[in-house]
Amino acid sequence: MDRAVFIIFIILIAIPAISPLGLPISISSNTVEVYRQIEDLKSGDIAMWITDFSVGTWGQVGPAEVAVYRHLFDLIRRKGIKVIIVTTYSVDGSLNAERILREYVDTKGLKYGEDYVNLGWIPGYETTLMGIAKDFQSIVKTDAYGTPIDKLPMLRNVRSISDIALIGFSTSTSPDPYPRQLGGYGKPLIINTLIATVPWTLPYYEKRLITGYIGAESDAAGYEKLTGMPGEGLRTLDAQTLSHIYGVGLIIIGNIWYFTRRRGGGKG
Amino acid sequence: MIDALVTSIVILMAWSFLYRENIFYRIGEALLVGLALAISVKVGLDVLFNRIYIPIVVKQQWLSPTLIAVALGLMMYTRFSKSLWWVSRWPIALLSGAGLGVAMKGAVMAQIVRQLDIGSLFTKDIFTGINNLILLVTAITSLAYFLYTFEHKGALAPVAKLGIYSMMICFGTTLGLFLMSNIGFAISLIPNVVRPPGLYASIVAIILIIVDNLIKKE
Amino acid sequence: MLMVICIGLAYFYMKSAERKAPRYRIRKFPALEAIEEAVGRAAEMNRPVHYTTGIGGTDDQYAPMTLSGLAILGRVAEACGKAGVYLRYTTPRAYLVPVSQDIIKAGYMKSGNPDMYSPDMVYYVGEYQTAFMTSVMGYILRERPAVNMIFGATLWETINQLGAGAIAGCIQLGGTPRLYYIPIMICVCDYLLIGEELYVAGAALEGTPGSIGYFRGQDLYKILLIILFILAAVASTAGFNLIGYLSAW
Amino acid sequence: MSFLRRIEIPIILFAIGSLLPLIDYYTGNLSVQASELLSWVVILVTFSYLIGVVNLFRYHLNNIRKGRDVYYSVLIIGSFLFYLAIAYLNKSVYDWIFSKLYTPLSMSISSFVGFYTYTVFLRGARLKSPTAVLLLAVTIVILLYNTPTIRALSPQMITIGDWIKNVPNTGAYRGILIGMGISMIVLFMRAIIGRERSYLGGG
Repeated sequence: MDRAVFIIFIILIAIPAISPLGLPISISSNTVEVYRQIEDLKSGDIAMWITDFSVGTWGQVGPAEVAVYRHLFDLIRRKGIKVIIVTTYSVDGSLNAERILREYVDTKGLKYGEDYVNLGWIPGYETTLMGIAKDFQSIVKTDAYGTPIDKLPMLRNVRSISDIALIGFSTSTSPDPYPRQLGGYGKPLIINTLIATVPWTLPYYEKRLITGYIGAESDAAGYEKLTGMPGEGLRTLDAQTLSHIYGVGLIIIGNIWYFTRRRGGGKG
Repeated sequence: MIDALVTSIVILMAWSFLYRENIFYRIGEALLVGLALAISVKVGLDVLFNRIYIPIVVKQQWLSPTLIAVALGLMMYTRFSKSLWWVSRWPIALLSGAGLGVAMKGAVMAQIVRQLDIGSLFTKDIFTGINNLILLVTAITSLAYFLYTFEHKGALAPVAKLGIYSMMICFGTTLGLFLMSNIGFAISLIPNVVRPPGLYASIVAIILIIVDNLIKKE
Repeated sequence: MLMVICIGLAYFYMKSAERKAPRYRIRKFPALEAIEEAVGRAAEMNRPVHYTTGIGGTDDQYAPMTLSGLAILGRVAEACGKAGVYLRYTTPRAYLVPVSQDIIKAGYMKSGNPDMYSPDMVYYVGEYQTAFMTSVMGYILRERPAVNMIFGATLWETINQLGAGAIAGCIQLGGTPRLYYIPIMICVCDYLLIGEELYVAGAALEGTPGSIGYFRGQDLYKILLIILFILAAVASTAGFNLIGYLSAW
Repeated sequence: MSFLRRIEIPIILFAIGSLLPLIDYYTGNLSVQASELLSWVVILVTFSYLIGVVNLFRYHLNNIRKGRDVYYSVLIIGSFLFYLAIAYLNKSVYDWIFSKLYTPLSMSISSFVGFYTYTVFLRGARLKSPTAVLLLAVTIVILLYNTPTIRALSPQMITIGDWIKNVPNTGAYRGILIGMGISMIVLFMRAIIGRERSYLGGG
């Protein structure tokens, strides 16, 4: 019984991977909101992105993260913003960040240290977040490659959260520490997370401690459409559609199965 | 080429568990446990190196409070002694206490006070008011469901019942949202096994499953 | 500040409630009562019981959930000792190894069956979630335990472990305050503790007048908050932000 | 000596550990001590790894001695020792194993959540009672709401889904959250006065 369920599922998601179906999609309002906030950055603004999701959740958080990175790096070229990348939760996050920088983002022609900087993993999680908000220079000593930060021109004037124009973070665990430490400063605070974590962030979102959220591939695909840079998100959406309808079907089939078995005198 | 093949074989080894518990899955399981443990030990050694060895030995800060942490850490190993095992409880008690303290820190403000805040019930836009009312009712009833020392009868019975219904809406929503996040992994892995060279590995896997089925029938 | 006062008041109330505790009766928790029954089934089938507290440890914000999970583990070990059933506890947290070994040992001792206990009942799988998932899944389908229990701070490993349990046909008991995993438990568990019920499980298992006092105090606290909730709504209808005022105070 | 053995000492340590972060959070005093404590916790957790490793080794060496699942046990211990050695000897092999072996393995194990969610839908979804009907009805609506193509074709679905998500769902969620907050406070009080001491091994 379960095997059949699994096999049909594998076939369903394999079809779009072999040849895309091109089913229509829509862009959610929260994705547009996040896009606007990032797009509204002005020349010279510093955006900080905290990549904290674990390697195992790449499938869900990764596509949107790639889309946002691409957008940020595009803005460096178009508007001359500056980008700080950092990890606070576990070493996984910095591995993800390096992977995106290496494989997905076009950094050609950009100056490391002036246009963008990767600080790597600064252990400490919530303590680090608090340090970033209050005393940036004392918590950050070197970047990911061991260069002291006074050698990185763009970080020289970053003292606290007031010198940063926008903060975003991605997490696959609890979103609580981020609004706790970084919220309430009147800066945009954007979260990219698992879809299951989105309801958790909604109370913060209502209070505007978090100003925008994106989660999972549908938002990633919408984001890719907005930035005009197609990627993993759009590709997976067909598979999403098929598997959701399959889920609805299974609930119905499961119930029919259950009731016929019960009528037939089987155990409930 | 080799890399992609290795990746797809590894994926198929793990997914073979969907068919049944088998030797390939077992190998994958053992590898994963071994590798993950090695990674955590390496990360742990790095932490000890950065936080203890460098400040104390390299920078010569002999009187750093970190030494107390080291002492507490070493106390954990009294676990292996027959007469002093009880000392190992101390560091664990301190550690659990700190964890509970951290959890409590978030509990009161974020989980209680902030959640009490609610919008106006009568607004110009009538729907917002109604929505706020529904919000209030669902919140109160689901909280009332968790009253332990009052029996669910009399006036409380319908309230608790309504509480269950509102919680079911909450859980249904979560369950519905769940699928999207959960199938993501499988979807992101599937290209590895349906495109060459992974495709060849999948064909081998399918043949193995068919053979296994035939053997079992005989 | 306000909350500190409230906590203080609640504490004194609980102390006084302890004295008149026998008057109150606590609602029953089917999941806790089902433990003995499930372990009994395991004894009939001559199969082990699998228990886990999930990925959470006691050093982070999941501490309260894990503590409650460990409290239930004590009861489960006792029941297993009584029925002569092998208990296996899997944990991804190293410092929980000695703790859980002590708990299980104490449980088997209490039920008069200390010879059954072995340190191997606790299995550590490294700190990573996937390693934890895979070894529990493998264990469930290999050894086919009769009962699978998850009480504690669980992340997605819950789905995998309960899913494997459902396929293996285990009796499943679960409980977590982690909301995202409660629906899954509703669907595949035979008995469960919803949300905060896990936190109070320790007190419920104790069952002394003192612990009943805690329940009473907790309930009155809740009623107070319900009233505050309604007041806040009324106040905000009248254009006054009561909660903002209180939390600034 | 017997004085040191008393159960009160760990309980006091526990209480100090739990009160420090709280005092820091509410009053702003002792923040240096509190953050020092949290960095100790990291060190303590790291020290504890060895206990876990010893446990794992003893378990598998026992297995090997008894001849039970020998290959499996050898593989776990072997891959652990090999990879730990590689971590310090050859960085590029370490990285290769991490990205080509460990990551896909760990992702495919994680992908079981998708497969098992379907198992849950098939096995668990039973219209046994009115509550179950409501649960499943909401589940189906939200599933359709989340289907990319349906979102694009029918905007009404988005309105309904958003309403459920933002109004009754948030309400019930808040109720549960508040209840959990209260229970946590109660658990906290039980713990610092030493009634709840499962962390001591049930002592």
